[in-house]
Amino acid sequence: MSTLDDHAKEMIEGAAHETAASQSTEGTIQKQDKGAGGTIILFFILGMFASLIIGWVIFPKLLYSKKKQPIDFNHAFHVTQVDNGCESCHFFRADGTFSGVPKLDQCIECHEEIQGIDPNEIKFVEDYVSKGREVPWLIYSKQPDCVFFSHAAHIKSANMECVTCHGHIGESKSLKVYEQNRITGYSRDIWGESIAGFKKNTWDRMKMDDCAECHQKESAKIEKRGIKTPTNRLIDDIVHVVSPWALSTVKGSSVQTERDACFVCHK
Amino acid sequence: MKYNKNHRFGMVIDLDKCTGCGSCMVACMAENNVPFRKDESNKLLSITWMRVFRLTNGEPFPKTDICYLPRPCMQCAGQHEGHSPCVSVCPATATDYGIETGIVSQIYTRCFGCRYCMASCPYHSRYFNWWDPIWPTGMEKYLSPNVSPRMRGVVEKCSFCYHRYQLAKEKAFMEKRRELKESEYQTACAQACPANAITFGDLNNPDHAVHRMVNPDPKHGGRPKNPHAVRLLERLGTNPKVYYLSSRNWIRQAGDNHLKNEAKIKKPVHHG
Amino acid sequence: MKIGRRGFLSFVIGGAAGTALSPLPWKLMDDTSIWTQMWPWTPVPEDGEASYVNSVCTLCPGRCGITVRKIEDRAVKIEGMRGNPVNNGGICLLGLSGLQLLYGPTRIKSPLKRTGKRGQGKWDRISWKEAVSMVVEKLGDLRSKGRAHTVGMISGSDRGTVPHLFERFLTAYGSPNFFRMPSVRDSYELTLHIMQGVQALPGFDFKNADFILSFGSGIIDGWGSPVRMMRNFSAWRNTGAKVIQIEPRLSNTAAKSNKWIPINPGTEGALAMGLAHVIIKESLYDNGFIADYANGFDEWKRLVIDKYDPDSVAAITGIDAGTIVALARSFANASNPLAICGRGDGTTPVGLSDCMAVHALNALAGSINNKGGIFAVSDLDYIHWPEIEMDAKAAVGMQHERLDGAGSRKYPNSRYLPNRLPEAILSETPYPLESLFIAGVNPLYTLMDTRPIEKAFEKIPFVVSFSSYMDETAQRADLILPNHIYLERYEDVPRPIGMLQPLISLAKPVVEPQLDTKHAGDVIIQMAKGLGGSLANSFPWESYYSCLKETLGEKWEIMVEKGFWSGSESMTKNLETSFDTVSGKFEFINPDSGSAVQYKPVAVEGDRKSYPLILIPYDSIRLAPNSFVGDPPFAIKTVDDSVLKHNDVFVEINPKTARVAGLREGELVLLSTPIGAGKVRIHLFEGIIPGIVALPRGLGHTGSDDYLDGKGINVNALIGPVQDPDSGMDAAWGIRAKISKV
Amino acid sequence: MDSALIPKGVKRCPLWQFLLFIGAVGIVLLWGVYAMLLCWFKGLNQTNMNDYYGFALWIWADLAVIAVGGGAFFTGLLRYIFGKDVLKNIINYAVLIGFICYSSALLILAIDIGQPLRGWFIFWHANVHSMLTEVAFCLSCYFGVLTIEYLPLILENRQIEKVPFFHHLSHNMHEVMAVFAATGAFLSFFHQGSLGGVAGVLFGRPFAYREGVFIWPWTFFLFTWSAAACGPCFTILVTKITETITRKKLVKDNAIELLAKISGWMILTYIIAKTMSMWYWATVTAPSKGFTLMEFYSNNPLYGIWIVVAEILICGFVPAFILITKKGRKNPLTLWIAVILAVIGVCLNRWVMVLQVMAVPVMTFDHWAMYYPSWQEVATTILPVAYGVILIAISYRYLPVFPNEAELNPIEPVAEEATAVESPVELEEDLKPAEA
Amino acid sequence: MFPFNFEWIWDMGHVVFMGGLWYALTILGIGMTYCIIKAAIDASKKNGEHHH
Repeated sequence: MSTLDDHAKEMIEGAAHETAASQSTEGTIQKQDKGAGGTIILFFILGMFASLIIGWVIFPKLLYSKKKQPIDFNHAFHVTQVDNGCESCHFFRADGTFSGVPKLDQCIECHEEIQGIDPNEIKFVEDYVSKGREVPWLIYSKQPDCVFFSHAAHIKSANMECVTCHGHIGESKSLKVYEQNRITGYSRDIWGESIAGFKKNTWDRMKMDDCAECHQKESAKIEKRGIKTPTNRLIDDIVHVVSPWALSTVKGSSVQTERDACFVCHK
Repeated sequence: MKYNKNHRFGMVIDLDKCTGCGSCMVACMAENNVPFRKDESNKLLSITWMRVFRLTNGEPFPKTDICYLPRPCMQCAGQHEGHSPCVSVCPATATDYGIETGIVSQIYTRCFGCRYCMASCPYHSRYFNWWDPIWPTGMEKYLSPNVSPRMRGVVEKCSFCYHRYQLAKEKAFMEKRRELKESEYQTACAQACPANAITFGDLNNPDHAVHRMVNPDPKHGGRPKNPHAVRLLERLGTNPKVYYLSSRNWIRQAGDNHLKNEAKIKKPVHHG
Repeated sequence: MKIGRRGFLSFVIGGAAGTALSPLPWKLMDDTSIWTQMWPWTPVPEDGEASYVNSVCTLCPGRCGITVRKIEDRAVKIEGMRGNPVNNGGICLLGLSGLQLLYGPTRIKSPLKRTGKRGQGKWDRISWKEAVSMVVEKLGDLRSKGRAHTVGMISGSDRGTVPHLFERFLTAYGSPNFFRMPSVRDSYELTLHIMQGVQALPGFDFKNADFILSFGSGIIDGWGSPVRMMRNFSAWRNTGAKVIQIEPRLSNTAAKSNKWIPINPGTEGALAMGLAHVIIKESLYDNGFIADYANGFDEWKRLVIDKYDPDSVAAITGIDAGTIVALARSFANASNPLAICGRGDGTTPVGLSDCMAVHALNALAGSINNKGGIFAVSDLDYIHWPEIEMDAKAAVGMQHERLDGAGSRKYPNSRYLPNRLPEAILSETPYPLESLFIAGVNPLYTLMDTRPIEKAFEKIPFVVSFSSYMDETAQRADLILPNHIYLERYEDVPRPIGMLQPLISLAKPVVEPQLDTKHAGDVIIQMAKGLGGSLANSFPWESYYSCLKETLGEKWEIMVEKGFWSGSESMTKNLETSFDTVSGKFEFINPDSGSAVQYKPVAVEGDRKSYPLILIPYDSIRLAPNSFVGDPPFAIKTVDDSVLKHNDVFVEINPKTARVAGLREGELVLLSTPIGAGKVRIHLFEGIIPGIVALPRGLGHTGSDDYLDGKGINVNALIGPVQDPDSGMDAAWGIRAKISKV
Repeated sequence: MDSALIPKGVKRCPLWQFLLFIGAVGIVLLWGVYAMLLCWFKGLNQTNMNDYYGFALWIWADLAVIAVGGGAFFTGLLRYIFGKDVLKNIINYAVLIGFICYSSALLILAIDIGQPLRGWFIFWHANVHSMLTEVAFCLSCYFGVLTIEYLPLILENRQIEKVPFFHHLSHNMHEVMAVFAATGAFLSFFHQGSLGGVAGVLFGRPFAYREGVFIWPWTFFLFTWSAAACGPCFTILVTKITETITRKKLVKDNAIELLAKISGWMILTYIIAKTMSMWYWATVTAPSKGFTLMEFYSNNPLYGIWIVVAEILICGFVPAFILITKKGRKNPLTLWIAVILAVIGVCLNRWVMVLQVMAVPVMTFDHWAMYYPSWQEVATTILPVAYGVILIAISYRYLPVFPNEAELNPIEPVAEEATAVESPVELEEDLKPAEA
Repeated sequence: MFPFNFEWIWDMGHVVFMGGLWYALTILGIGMTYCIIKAAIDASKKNGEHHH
């Protein structure tokens, strides 16, 4: 690089030289340029369009593999049969841990032998109950191993509804197809149906940020000090910088994020 | 979430009682799915969240003396609560300080292995997974679901068995309680120690044994009022939550660096 | 042409722009990093319902109660059982590593029949049916030939139902050759038998002792019941009880005790006599006890006074006279003093005279059957089985004297002397051993000087091992009948040696048997039934389970639930101090030899000229030296890099000695003794007497796993047995050695 | 053959020779790439790093190349902000060198982290309190700036320039270059500093810890300063090397001398500041934590007090005094010595602030750990050098890196053959001494 | 990095640090966009201006 002035000089020289070299070529170049302009933009748009289609339509289809559940299950019906709602089957153990998907011995209570003529029922009793094999259910809301989630804390302590995170699966008549991310092995429900990550309902996604979203709201409600508004937070900070001793450093439960420290949700 | 009743979980290790048997190390490995390799004799590559150091007084025979010093993560609070040496340096916020418990936490899946935290820790309490964790066929059966096995390329450290705290809380929630009893949350090492040398509890809670044993001085970053108690590298200002008791002067001296002229007198901490 | 190129260029640029505006690159970036968090080759432990099972750990003689945490049907963690009289919540690193032995690769997966040469490692998997019938056939054959007495069995224990079944089987079969591996327990039993005329176990009232004089006993290095002893040790720290440790090397016990007194190895007995001298001279002894309960005191007193004055003792022990006098006084003046012996973790006996000398000290201090002292306790008598049906063959067989000479005229009071077996087997005197059964022990590793034992094994036509692991002994067996390991089987486990409170713990199946193994008790019963006749009749139970349940009777329920049954000390403690000796008193005179208690040095093998140094073994609990299994991966991981570096073990040597020999820290050298030699590294250690070198027990295993195999050398292979003339036991405490550069 | 690409009015060696040279260096490059792949696929167990040496050869190389790469931002600063016009003749090369240094630094970082695929977490989950975050952000941003500064040079290639769009692009970029340069200087100041901060904030490590102002320890400023001081020396050094290899004068002396002079005074002021900071640390900071100076430099086979002498006296004051004296910087030999010493000095400083920080035992019962790099570490560290040489060779051949070159080496028709036959031979000699 | 990141807090640290960062990025961004667009315009214009 060199300064503007002498560079301009170079350019003029260069240009002059070129024109001197050959008018004709100069002319052709211009024509081609003119013609080129249109095609170039066209090509640009073509490329852009193609890649957008790939990115938004084809890629999501390729990313997830579709898996059927070993047998179909009618939540809606079972809910009518039990008296304690979800917790009748998805219960809490005495030590506060959550049982999750029921094991065979729970089902056997009613399904010792075939009830009705539903092919799924028959399959269930013949292939699993009688053989004493657990059903290899595919769990839509399965979190990775690094996540610690306490159902007790949310249901027993904070009295939350199952629906808030799991949606209305309890009203479903049959199980939807299980979509598995080919790279991560995650259930699609974790990232959410929308590839762009948009969500309408609280249960549309189950990523860390979705937990955070709710926690932020709640803690703000419970504890005014919990999360500070940008402005008073800044004021505090300025005071803190001016006189570090003046302020108690009480933030959220975490120093770094003012949300919860890593171990609260990670193991 | 209320944080006004914050805990300060800490440990008091009685070096007069510690027999150097190594139970705490193994209890920790067994509890936290710590991997092992064919040759673990290079201690600079050996993952031991709890490591028992062997100290000698350097005297010749027969005046020589040995002392064993178990070293978990010190869960440093730093100068102002949470300014631990390692927490502030992690570029990806993979490690954090829980005000509620006073425990330095770590997300193994967030850590991308820059090892800056290891550089910052004077106790060498942080360990890097140089290898993929491999268990001989069948042995992965004993792995605990309460702690996620770490993958190659990340840093890990003692968590004061935080998962035990979580499980205890879940039980409490079922019983509509919020507070835990002292006995409900104990670390694996404290529980296993054959010599009862390790005591664990809430330093903020006057009813807890740890508080009674060392009597931490809140005005001086929890420095012990008990003259027989010391913290490792007190004067660096890391403000650790692990205290050591010893009746032997040379051991207490070995807890921190002293200039020749101050060999006998214990100087106040440099910071705060 | 030009347009084409530019067009293509802008197409690419457009594509790039579009891609950037699509989720593709960002989602891919996110997912790849999530992939690194879920690497398929990093295991993910399955979650499930947690449960706890109470049982007992039998990996060492400690017998700690354990509580095993389970997730569904997987055992995930072993913890010490709270409220257990032995360990009350504490647990050692070996016990904690138990699951690595349960799920580890070292186990034998099914019955094995040797195909190659002995120790070649060629095996055929066979069915249990085949295996048992093979044994039955062999034994039946021997018995019919009237050679029943040539069948022997080595067991890890002689207490509880399983060893009783073994012994019962041999008796009904017609062989007196039941052996148990010796330990300091035998020295104590013998001492109690001679000096108090009782057949009993030693019981120590550590709780109330306030001055513990330990003659080399590794109180926190695995002696007795390791965790229990550490619990005691920690209690002493609270009560202020004093611990004086007397041994040539600064062991952990020595370091942690109130005072470490270095002593020339093997001269502990002399010191005991020296202390007695001072106590008697200054008449600090318990007059009451001596007057009322002691016999032969005056004779002994004369001997002690003229032979063991502090100066001559100082000359022997290397401890200066002043220290001896001071020590004697503080010991005698303590309110509840207690002297104990048994070097290191106590897996090897000590010379009978040494043990008696130490016991005499306790007598002087009035610490016998007294608060904070030593008691003669008998085992709980809970095994009541129908009379053994003895047919003629059995009766004839039982007439033969034992192969190891125990109970013979030479060693009337000794019960088991397996250390004498190699010699007997090789010399075929009094008769050859034609078949040997081994259960819960690894003699080819643990007995001193392993080579003659290997030779002896070569001579035994039929060797059967019940081992669950391919240990050194199992490798040289003809048939392996793998037992369930302790986490898979029922078994009653009596209290550990040295404990006062009566206790029976119950090992129970924490998990289903993981492999095609069988309970040794069941195998014995099946063998008996297979042989039929009087043997079958002597084993009326259809399974070990029913046998055990029946034996324990009303205790069963509580044991299943709690994991143990415990009674009050008074049940087995001999409270009123009556002695069953001829004199009905405590004997300072050995009624057999007629000689008073005195110091008889146990010789050390090798000559000073060619072997200037003395090698002593030492016990570190991190190497599980007193277990029949090798150190599991977790435990070996904790071993210090000044003990083991890569595959080399370090020999401890005083810097002074090293300087003379020009040896540097970490240098690789050849350590040789009259028995053998091995490559080791030098570790300069101020905590050992100059001229002495020390090597840890528990290394140098073969056929274990990749985590232990080939690491270090087996010190037992360097030290030869030294037979104690009084007891016939192996009382070796070391051997002469030399170090040469390589 | 590729003459159409070669700038007008300058002479270059024949293509075959050029390719031969590239090939030779390429082999070294491939070796490095192989080692890099090993580290990526097998993990960092390929290195000799351990828990006591979490930072080792790589991080040192990283800090070193960034320090010597500092020539780019400082020269740019002088050139565009302080308007030192003379420097226009060396600025291109300074930028090129900077570009190479920073791209290398980023590559090394990508190999050094245990989970390269998660590397972006440092941006996404950034912890603003961490010096390393600051490094990562400013480093990558400044690398962007360097690319922007390097781009016009590429566009000035004879063929590319023919395309009007590119022609105008480079022209426009020249117009706003001052703004870019200013931004670059701003970013550099911070990441150079935060690299110093990386060690300085470790209050658990008495050897590294330094007091400072507000959140910045003294090392923060010392690092920026030393980079600004020694970076130009590296630029000069590389220029001189290039001139020797090509047997051509490429940059006018006035540019070199100005740069040398400024950097001389920078080094002098830096080394004085450094000495003062060290003095305070040795007499106040360290003792307050129970350490005496010598404890940091004894009981180990390598890290002796000689380091201090070498860094401050031999590689600090000596080059400083040479460069601030007219005689010193005019004399080619002393100039050579000075720049080499200065570069060694700054690299030594970075080594100490990375490796010794970890080696020094802090717990009284801990021990000095020693470390030597594995071949994989060495290879991956040499990789950037090879890459740099190749990039320089290509740029020099096809881009107008040195505005004065044509002027300084006029090609008369007669001389043409002469050089034509000569230059290859020279290249041979210089590049492949074996055959010479 | 962005206000919607989990780690983001509205405190001095973030405002100052990220502020500086985004400031720099904006300058670079605007600068380059300006150059490219202008270049495109200049190129599409008959690049014969500097004839006369």
